[in-house]
Amino acid sequence: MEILLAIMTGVLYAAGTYMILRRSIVKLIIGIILFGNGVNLLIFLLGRITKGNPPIISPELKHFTDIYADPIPQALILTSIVISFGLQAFAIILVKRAYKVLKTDDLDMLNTLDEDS
Amino acid sequence: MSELLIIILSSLGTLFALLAAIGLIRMPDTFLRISVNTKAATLGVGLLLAAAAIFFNDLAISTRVLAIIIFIFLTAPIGGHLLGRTGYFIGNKLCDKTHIDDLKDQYNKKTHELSSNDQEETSVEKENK
Amino acid sequence: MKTLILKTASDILLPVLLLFSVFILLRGHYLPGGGFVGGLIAAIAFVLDAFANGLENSRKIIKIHPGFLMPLGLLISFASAVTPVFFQDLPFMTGLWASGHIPVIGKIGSALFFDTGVYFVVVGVSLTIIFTISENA
Amino acid sequence: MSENIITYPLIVHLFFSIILMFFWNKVKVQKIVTIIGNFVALGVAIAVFIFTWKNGTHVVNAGNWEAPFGIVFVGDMLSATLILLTAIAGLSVSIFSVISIINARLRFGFFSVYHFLLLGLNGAFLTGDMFNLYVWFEIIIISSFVLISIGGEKNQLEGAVKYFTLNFFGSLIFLTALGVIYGLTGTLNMADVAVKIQQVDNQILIDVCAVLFLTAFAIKSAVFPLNFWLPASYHTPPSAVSAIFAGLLTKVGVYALIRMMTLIFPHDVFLMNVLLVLSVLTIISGSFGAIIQNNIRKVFSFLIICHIGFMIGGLGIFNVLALTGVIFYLIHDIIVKTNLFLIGGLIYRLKSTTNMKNIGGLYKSYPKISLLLLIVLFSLVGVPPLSGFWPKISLFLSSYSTENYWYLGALILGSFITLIVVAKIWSEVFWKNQPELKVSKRFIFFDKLYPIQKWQFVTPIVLLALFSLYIGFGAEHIQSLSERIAEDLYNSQNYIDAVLKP
Amino acid sequence: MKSQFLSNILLMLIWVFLTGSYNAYNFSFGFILGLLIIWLIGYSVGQTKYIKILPRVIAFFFYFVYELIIANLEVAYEVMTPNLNVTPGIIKIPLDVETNLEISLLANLITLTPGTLSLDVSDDKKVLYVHSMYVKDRDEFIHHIKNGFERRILLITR
Amino acid sequence: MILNDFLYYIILPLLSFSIVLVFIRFLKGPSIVDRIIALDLIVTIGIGIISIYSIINNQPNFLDIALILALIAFLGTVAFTYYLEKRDNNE
Amino acid sequence: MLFIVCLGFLLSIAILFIHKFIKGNWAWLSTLIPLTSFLYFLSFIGDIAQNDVIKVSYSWISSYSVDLSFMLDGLSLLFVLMISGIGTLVFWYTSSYLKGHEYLDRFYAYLGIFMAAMLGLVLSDNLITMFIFWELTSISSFFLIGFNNESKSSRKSALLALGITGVGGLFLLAAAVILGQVTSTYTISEMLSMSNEIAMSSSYTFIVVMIFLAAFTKSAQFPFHFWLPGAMKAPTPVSTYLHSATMVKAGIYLILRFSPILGETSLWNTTLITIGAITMLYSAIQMLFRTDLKAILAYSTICALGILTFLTGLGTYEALVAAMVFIVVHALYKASLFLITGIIDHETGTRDITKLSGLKQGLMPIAVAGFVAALISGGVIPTLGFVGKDLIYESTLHFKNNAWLLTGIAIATNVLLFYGGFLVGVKPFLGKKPEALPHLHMPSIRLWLPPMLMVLLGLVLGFMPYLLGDSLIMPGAEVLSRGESGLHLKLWHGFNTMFWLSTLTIAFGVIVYLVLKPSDKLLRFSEKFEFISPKSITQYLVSLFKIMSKYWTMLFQNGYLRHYVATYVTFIIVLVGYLLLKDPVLKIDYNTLADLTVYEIVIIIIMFLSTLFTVFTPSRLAAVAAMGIIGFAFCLLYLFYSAPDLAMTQFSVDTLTVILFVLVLYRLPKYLKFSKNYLRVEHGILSTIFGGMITFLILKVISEPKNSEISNFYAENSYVLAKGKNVVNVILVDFRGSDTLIEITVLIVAAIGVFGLLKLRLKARDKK
Ligand code: NA
Ligand code: NA
Repeated sequence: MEILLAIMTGVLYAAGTYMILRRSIVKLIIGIILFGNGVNLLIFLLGRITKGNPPIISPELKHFTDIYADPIPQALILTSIVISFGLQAFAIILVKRAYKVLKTDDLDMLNTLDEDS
Repeated sequence: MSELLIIILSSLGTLFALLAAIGLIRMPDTFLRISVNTKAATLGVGLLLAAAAIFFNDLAISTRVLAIIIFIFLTAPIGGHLLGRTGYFIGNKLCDKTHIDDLKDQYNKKTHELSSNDQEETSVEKENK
Repeated sequence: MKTLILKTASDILLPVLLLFSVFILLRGHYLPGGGFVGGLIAAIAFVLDAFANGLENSRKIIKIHPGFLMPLGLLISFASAVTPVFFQDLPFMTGLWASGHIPVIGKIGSALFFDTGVYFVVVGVSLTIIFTISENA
Repeated sequence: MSENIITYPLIVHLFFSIILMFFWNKVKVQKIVTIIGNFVALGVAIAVFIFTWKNGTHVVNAGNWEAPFGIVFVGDMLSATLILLTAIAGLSVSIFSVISIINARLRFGFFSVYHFLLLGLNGAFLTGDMFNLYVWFEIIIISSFVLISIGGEKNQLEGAVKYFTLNFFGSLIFLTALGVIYGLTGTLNMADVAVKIQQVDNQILIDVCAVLFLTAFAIKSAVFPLNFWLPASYHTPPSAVSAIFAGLLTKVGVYALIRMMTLIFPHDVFLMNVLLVLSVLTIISGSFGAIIQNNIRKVFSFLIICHIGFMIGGLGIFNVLALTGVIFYLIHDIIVKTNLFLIGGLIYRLKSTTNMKNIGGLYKSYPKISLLLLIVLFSLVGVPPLSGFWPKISLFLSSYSTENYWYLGALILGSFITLIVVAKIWSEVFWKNQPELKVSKRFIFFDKLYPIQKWQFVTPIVLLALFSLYIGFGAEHIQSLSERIAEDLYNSQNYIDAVLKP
Repeated sequence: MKSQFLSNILLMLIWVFLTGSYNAYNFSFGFILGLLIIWLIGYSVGQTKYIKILPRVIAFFFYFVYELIIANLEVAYEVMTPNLNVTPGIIKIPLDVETNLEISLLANLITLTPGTLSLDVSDDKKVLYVHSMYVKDRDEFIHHIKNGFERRILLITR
Repeated sequence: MILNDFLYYIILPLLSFSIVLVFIRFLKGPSIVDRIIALDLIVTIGIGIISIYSIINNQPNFLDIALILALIAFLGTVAFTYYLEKRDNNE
Repeated sequence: MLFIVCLGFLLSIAILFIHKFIKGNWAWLSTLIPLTSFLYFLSFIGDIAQNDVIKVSYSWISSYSVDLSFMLDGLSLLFVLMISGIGTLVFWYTSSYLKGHEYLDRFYAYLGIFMAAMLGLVLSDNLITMFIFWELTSISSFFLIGFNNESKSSRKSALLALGITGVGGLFLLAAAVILGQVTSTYTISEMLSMSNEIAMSSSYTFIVVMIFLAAFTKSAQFPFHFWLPGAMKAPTPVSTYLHSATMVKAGIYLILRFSPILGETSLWNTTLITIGAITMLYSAIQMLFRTDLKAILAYSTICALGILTFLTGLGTYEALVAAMVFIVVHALYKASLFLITGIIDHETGTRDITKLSGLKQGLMPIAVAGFVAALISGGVIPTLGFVGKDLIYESTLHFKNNAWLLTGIAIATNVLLFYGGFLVGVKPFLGKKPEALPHLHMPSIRLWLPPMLMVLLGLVLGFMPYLLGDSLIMPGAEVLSRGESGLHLKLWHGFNTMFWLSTLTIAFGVIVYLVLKPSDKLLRFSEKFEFISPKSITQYLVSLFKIMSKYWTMLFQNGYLRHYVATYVTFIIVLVGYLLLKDPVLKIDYNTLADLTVYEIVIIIIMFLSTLFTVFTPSRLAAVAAMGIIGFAFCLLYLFYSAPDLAMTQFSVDTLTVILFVLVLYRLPKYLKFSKNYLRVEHGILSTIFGGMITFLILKVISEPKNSEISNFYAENSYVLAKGKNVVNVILVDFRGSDTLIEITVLIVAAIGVFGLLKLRLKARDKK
C-alpha cells in the first residue's frame, strides 16, 4: 500500500508543480493546493501508516494496549492543513484582487516589475 | 441475531447505493440523475448507518447515528432541489422523453424570480401531443 | 439565492449546527474533534445562513462581530498559555488542571480554555474571510 | 529572575497585537500602543540579552514537558542577540511607520500584523523545535504577505503574487524536509534530531534531508538561485515594510541555515560545498543585479542578496573564525539593511520617487540628512572602521586559510561592487543636480511636514545609524560577542546538553 | 418568548442526544447552551404545538417510509432493467400549504421519494414545480401529491 | 468474524465499485451540475463506507466523521449552486 | 600622536559647524590644522635623526589585534612632514583660491579628513589600522575629486578614482589579513624580524601580489594609472595635495615600508622594476601629447611615481635613498607647479598650453617660481632635483643586472620630465601675451606665497642637501635598508659619470622642449590610439561587465514567475537527484508494509484520476470540483489509516476552500490555456521527474527503521499526565500547544489580510 501511496504523493507533487508552472493565476493556486496535499501525504507516509487503530485511548483504559497510529505526524499535518488553509484563503483573495487590478488571469502580465525601472 | 440484522441492513444499503450509482450512469439527463441520486443514496446510506448503530449497541452512538440519518434526510433533498433548480437555470437539457415542462419561461432571467403564472400548455407538451 | 426551501432549512440547521459545533469542541480532548473543527462547523452554519438568507441578514443575527471574535479567541488562548508564567512561574503553555471532575466536560483545565480560544478564532476568521468576500463579490 | 524570561518577547508581542486588534479603528491609539509595545519589547530584549549573557544557554520547556517531548525554547547567545536586534530594528521601524504609512493602511490592522511579524521573528529565533520553527516561519510569511500586498496597487500585487508563490513553495519544501527528518529520526526537537540523526546509517538520506532544509531556508534567505522573489517584491510595499523585511526576513533564513548547519548537519561536507558554491553565485548575482539597477530600492534589494552570499559562504567554511565573521556580519547587516530601506522611504518622501535618474541634488538641499545617510551607506560598504568592515577580516582570513579562493574572490568582488554602487548612488542622488520632476500636486513632500513629523522620519534612521556606528567603533564588543556565539555554535554539544539534560 | 423557550427545549434535547449522556447535569448544560445560541442568533423555530402533533408525526413518518420504499423499488427496477422506460416531465403543482416550513417540508419529502424532485417554489409561494420520472397524466400526478404528502403535512401543522 | 469478512470482502468492495461508477459520471459530466451531483453522491456513499469501516474496526469514533461529512458536503453543494446561479447573473 | 591624528579628524568635522565663519575672511585660520601637525612632527626631528623610533599604542579591538599603534621613524617622519607641510601651504592657498565658495567649509572638512587619514596611514604600525586609514584616504579623495559635483565629468572621475583605489584597498585588506595570519601579528614593526618566515611561507606570492595591486592602484602605476588624469577634475588645491605629497604617494609608502619585510626576492624586485619602468616611459610619452597644463602634470606625476616604484624595485641602499630624495623633490616641484597652474587658471581662465604665453607680464614672481620649479623638476644644478637625479643614475648604474638599460630608461624618462616641467613652469610665461587673455595682475599673497616657499626650499635644500639627508633621509633609509648606511647627501660629487648623464639629460630636455610644440594636432593624433589604452580597455571591460550583469540578471530575474518556479524545482532535482542516484537501489521490506485492499486501491485510483482531471480539464469549476473529490479521497485515506481528526479537518478545510474559490471564481475571466506547447512538455517532464524523485525518496525513507521514542511517550502519558485520550488533540493543545497558538495566529493574520486586500482602497495621493 505504501508504494501506491508513495506514487500518489509523487503524482501530487508533480501535478502541483505542473500547475504552478502554468500561466493562469487560478491554476497556480490549484497547484499550490495540490502540492500541499502531496506534502501532507508525504509526512503521513513517512510517519509510517497503521490501519484502523487511531491514536485514541479507549474510554476504559489509561493507555494503549494495542498498536496505534503515530499521533505526531497527524498533529503536524493538522497544523499544516490549518496553516495552509490560511495561506490559501489569502492566496485566493490575492488572485481576486490581482484580477481586479490587472484585468487578467495571465501571470505573464506580471513581469513588468523585474525589468529595470 | 444482531449480526444477521447487520448483514441484511448493510446488504440492502449497499444495494441501494449501487443502484444509485448505476442510475447515475444510466440516466439520460441531469434531473433524472438527481432524482436517482437523492433517494437511493439516502436510503442506502441510512441503512448502512443503521447497521453501525446496531453493531455498537450503545445509546449514545445510536442517537448520534440517528442524528446523522436525520441530517442526511434533511440535507439531501435540499441539495437535490438546489442542483435541480440550478441545472434548469443554467440550461441543462431535459432528455428527449420529457413531455411536460411547466417550468419553461417561468424564470425571470435577470431577477431569478419564479412566477406562478398559468401557462396552460407548454410547448413541449404540445409537441408531444 | 432566492430559495425558500434552503432558507427554511438553514433556519433550522443554524442552531443545530451551532450546538453540534460546541459538542465537537468539548469532546476534542477525548475523541476526534476539538476547537478547530468545532469552530469550522460553527462558521459553516453561518455561511449556510448567509447563502440562504443573504449576507446582511447573517450579519444582523450574529450578536458578536466576527472581527471581535478573533482577538477575543486569541486572548483566551493566550491567557491560558501565559497564566502559568505569571501566576505560578511555570513555563509558557503549562497545563493547569482544576482538581475534581466537572460533569459534562470532564476535567477542566487550561487546555479546554485554550481549545475554546481556538474555536472562537476559527469562527471569527472563517466568517471574516467569507463575509468579506461575499460583500465584495 | 526565572528562565521564563526568554519567552517574554513572544508574550509581549502577542499581547500587543491582541490589544491592537481590539482598537481596530482607532489609528491614534494604535500608534501609541505600538510604540509603547516596541519599547517594552526592547526592554525585554535587553533583559533577555543580559540574562543570557550571564547565565549562558538556557531552556524553557513549553508546557513543562521535558525535551524532546514538548516544544522547547532555547535562549543562547545567538538567539538573545538576534532578539535584541529585532527589538531595535522593530522599534525604529515602528516609529517610522507611524509617520510614513498613511492612515488608510493603518486602519487595516497594520500594526497588529507588524507585531505578529515581530512575534514570528522572535519565535523563530527562540525555538528549539523544528516543526515549531516551521510554524514561526509561517506566521512570518503570512504577516509578510499581508504587509506586502495590502493596498494592492498594480506593482505591489505583481510583487505580492511572486513573493507569495515562491515563499509558499519554500514552506512546502520545508514541510517536506520535516517529513523526511521525522521519518528518519522520529523526533522534531532540534537537539534530539542532532543526536538521533547520528544513528541513521544512510548518509545519503541525511544529505537529502540537509538539501531540502537548505532549499527551504535558502529560499527565505534569498540565496541564488532561489532569490528571485526578493528583487521582484521588496521595492513595492511601503518603505517601513520593506525595511523590516530587508533587515530581518532574509536574516531569519540565514539564522535557520546557521542553526541547521551547526547543530544538525555539522561537518556535512556535501552541504558545506553546496553552500560555498551557492555563496559565490549569490554574491555574483546580487552584485550584477545591483550594478544595473536605477531604482534605489531595487539596488538595495540586490545588495541584500549579495551580502547574504557573504554570510552563506562563511557558513560553508564552517570553522569558528568563519562563523565569527558570519555572526558579526549578520549583526551589522540587520541594522544597516533595515536602515537602508528606511532611507529609501525618506528619499521617497523627499523626492516622490526612488528612481536615481529622477533624483538629484540631495546633498545641496539637505546636507545634514545627506551626511546622516552617508554614514549608513558607508557602514553598508564597510568603509573602515564602520560596521561592515570588521566581519570581512574574519571572512577573508577564514576563506584564505581554508583555501576557498573562489569565495574569497567573490567577497572581494561583492565588497567592491557594493562600494561602487554606493558611490554611484551618492553621485547620482546626492551630487547630481535635481532633474525635472513630475509630481502630482497631492504628494506631500518632506518640506511640507511639521517639524515633529520630520523628526519622526529622521529619528529612526539616526537611531539605527548610531547603532551602526557603535558596531563599527565598538567592534571589540561585537567581536567578542560574535566569537562567543561562534564558539557556542561550533561546539554544539553544549546546546544539546542544555536541551536534553536538564 | 414561548416559541423561544420551545426552541430552547428542542436544542437541549438534541444536545442530550448528541452527547448520549442522560443525566441532569447534561440536560441543564444543554439548556444553557441552547439559551446561549438562541441569544446569539436571535432565533426561534416557529409557532407550532409540538406536543399535540406528535402522534400525527409518527403516523406521517410511517407513511413516508412506505412511500420511500415503494418508490425506491420502482427506481431500482428502472435502473436494473436494460431499457429505460421513463416518461419524465416538470409539473406545476398548486399549493395549499402556506408557511415556509410547510412548503419546505412538502418539497423535501417529494424530493426524498425516488423518481420525483422538487425543482423550485414560485416566489409567491403558490406553486411548486416538480420533476418526475413517470408522469403519465398531469392531474393524476398532482392529485397524488396533494392527497398524499400535502394533506398529511397540513394535518400535522394545522 | 463472519460479519467482518462479509463486510470486508463483499460490502466494502461493492461500495467502492459504486464509487467508481459515480466517479465515471463525474469524469463524463457533461454538465457541471452532473459533476456536482456525482461529487455529492461520492460523499454520500463515502459516509456509507465509513460506517461499515467503523464496524470492521470497532471504532465508533469514525461515525463522527460521517456526521461531519454529511454536514459539510451539503454546504459544498450549496456553494456550487450559489456560484452557478451568480455566474449566470453576471454574464 | 593619536591625539594629533584624531585632532585632524575632529577639527575637520568641527569646521562644518562654524561654516559661516570659515567661509568668510577667516578661512585662512583652517591652516592651523595642518600647521599644528607640522610643528608637532617637526619637534621629533631631533630624536629621529638619532635613529630613534617613537611608538605609541592604544588598544582598540583586541580580539582582532587591531590597535591604534603608531610608529614614528625616519620614513614616516619624512612623509608626515611632507603631508602636513604641503598641507599647510595648500590650506593656506585654498583660503584664497576658493574664497567665498559656497561649500568652502565642506571642502576644508574633506581636505582635513584626508590629511588626517594620510597621517594615520603613514604613522600606523598596525597593518589593519593602516588599511583603515588607507580606505579613508580613498573615500575622502572621492569627495575631493568630486567636489564640483554638479559637473558630470567630475562625478565620473571621482567614481573612477574610487573604483580603482577602492579595489586596491580590498587587495590591501586581503594582504593584511593573510600577513597577519602568517606572522600572527598585525604590527608592522614586528613583521620586520619575520621577513624570512614570510618569504618561506606558501602565502608569500599571494601577499606580494596583493600588496602590489594595492600599491599600484593607489600610486597610479601602469595599467592602473588612468584614474589619475581624470582626478584633475578636482579643484587645483586638491590636485596639488593628492598628487604631489599624499594620496598617490601612499602606494609608494606601502611598498617602501614593506620592502624590508617582503623585498629582496626576484618577484619583488623584477615586478617593481618592470612596472615602474613601463609606467615611467608610458606616462612620459603620454605627456608629450597633452595640452592641458594639469594633464601634463598628471602624466608627469604618474611618471614620477613610476620612477619611485622603479627605484624601490632596485632595492639597493642607494636606490632607496634616491627614492626618498626624489619623493621630496617631486613633492616640492609638483606642488609648486600645480599651484602655479592654479594661479594661471585662476587668472586667465584657461589651462590650455597652446593658448598660454607671455604671462610674465603681470605675473613675474609667479614666472620666477615656475622657472625654479621647472629647474627642480629638470634636475638642474643647484636644485634638490639635481641631487635626486644624481642619486637615481647612481643607483641604476650600480645595479647588478642590465645597468645600462635601466639607466637608459631613467635618462629617457628624465628628459621627458624635464620637458614637462618646463612646459608647465616656463612656457606659459614666455613669449607674447595673446590678445584673448585678459589683463593680468598679481594675485593675493595667499596664492603665490606657497609655491614660492616651496621652490625656495627646493633651492635651499639643493645647496644644502645634508639638511634633509641627515635629518630625514638617512634615518628613513636606515629603516629600509638591511644594515647599510652612511651615504651623505651632497650637491656636488665632481664630474663623475652621473654628472655627465645629468648634463646629457638636460641637454636632451632642452632639445625636446625646443623641438616639440604641444598642439591639438598631437593630442588628436594620440587619441587615435586611445582605444588600446588601459583606460579604454578598462572602460570596455566595465561595459562588458555591465552587459554581462544585465544578461545574467535578465537570464535569471526575467520576471516570469514560472521560470522562477522551474528554477527552484530544477535546483532541488539537481541536488537531491544527484544524491539519490548515488544509491539508486530500493530495499523495501514488503512484510512491513500495509496490505493492499480493494477499497484503498479504488480510492487511490480515484484520487489519481481526479488529479489528472484537475490538471487537464478546461473548466475551472470542474477543476475545483475535482479537487473536492481529491479532498474527499484524502479524508477517506486518513480515516483508513487511523487519523480521524485529520479526516475531519481535511474535509472541512477543503470545503471551505471550495467555497472561497467559488465565491471568487465567478468574477474571473475565461480559463485559458496560455502556455505554448513546448513549455507544457518541458514543464511536464520537469514535474514528472520531481514527482518521481519524491516517490523514490519516500520509498527510501520508509525502508529505514523508525525511532518511536517520542510517540511512545505521548501514548503513555497522554491520559496519565495530560488528561486527554485523543492523543492527537492532546498534542495539539498541550504537548505542542505552542504550535497551535501560532497556527490560529496565522489564521487571524490571513483574515486581516483578506479584509485589508478587499476593503482597502488607497487614495490617489499614495499612488506613484
Ligand atoms: Na428511476
Ligand atoms: Na424524489
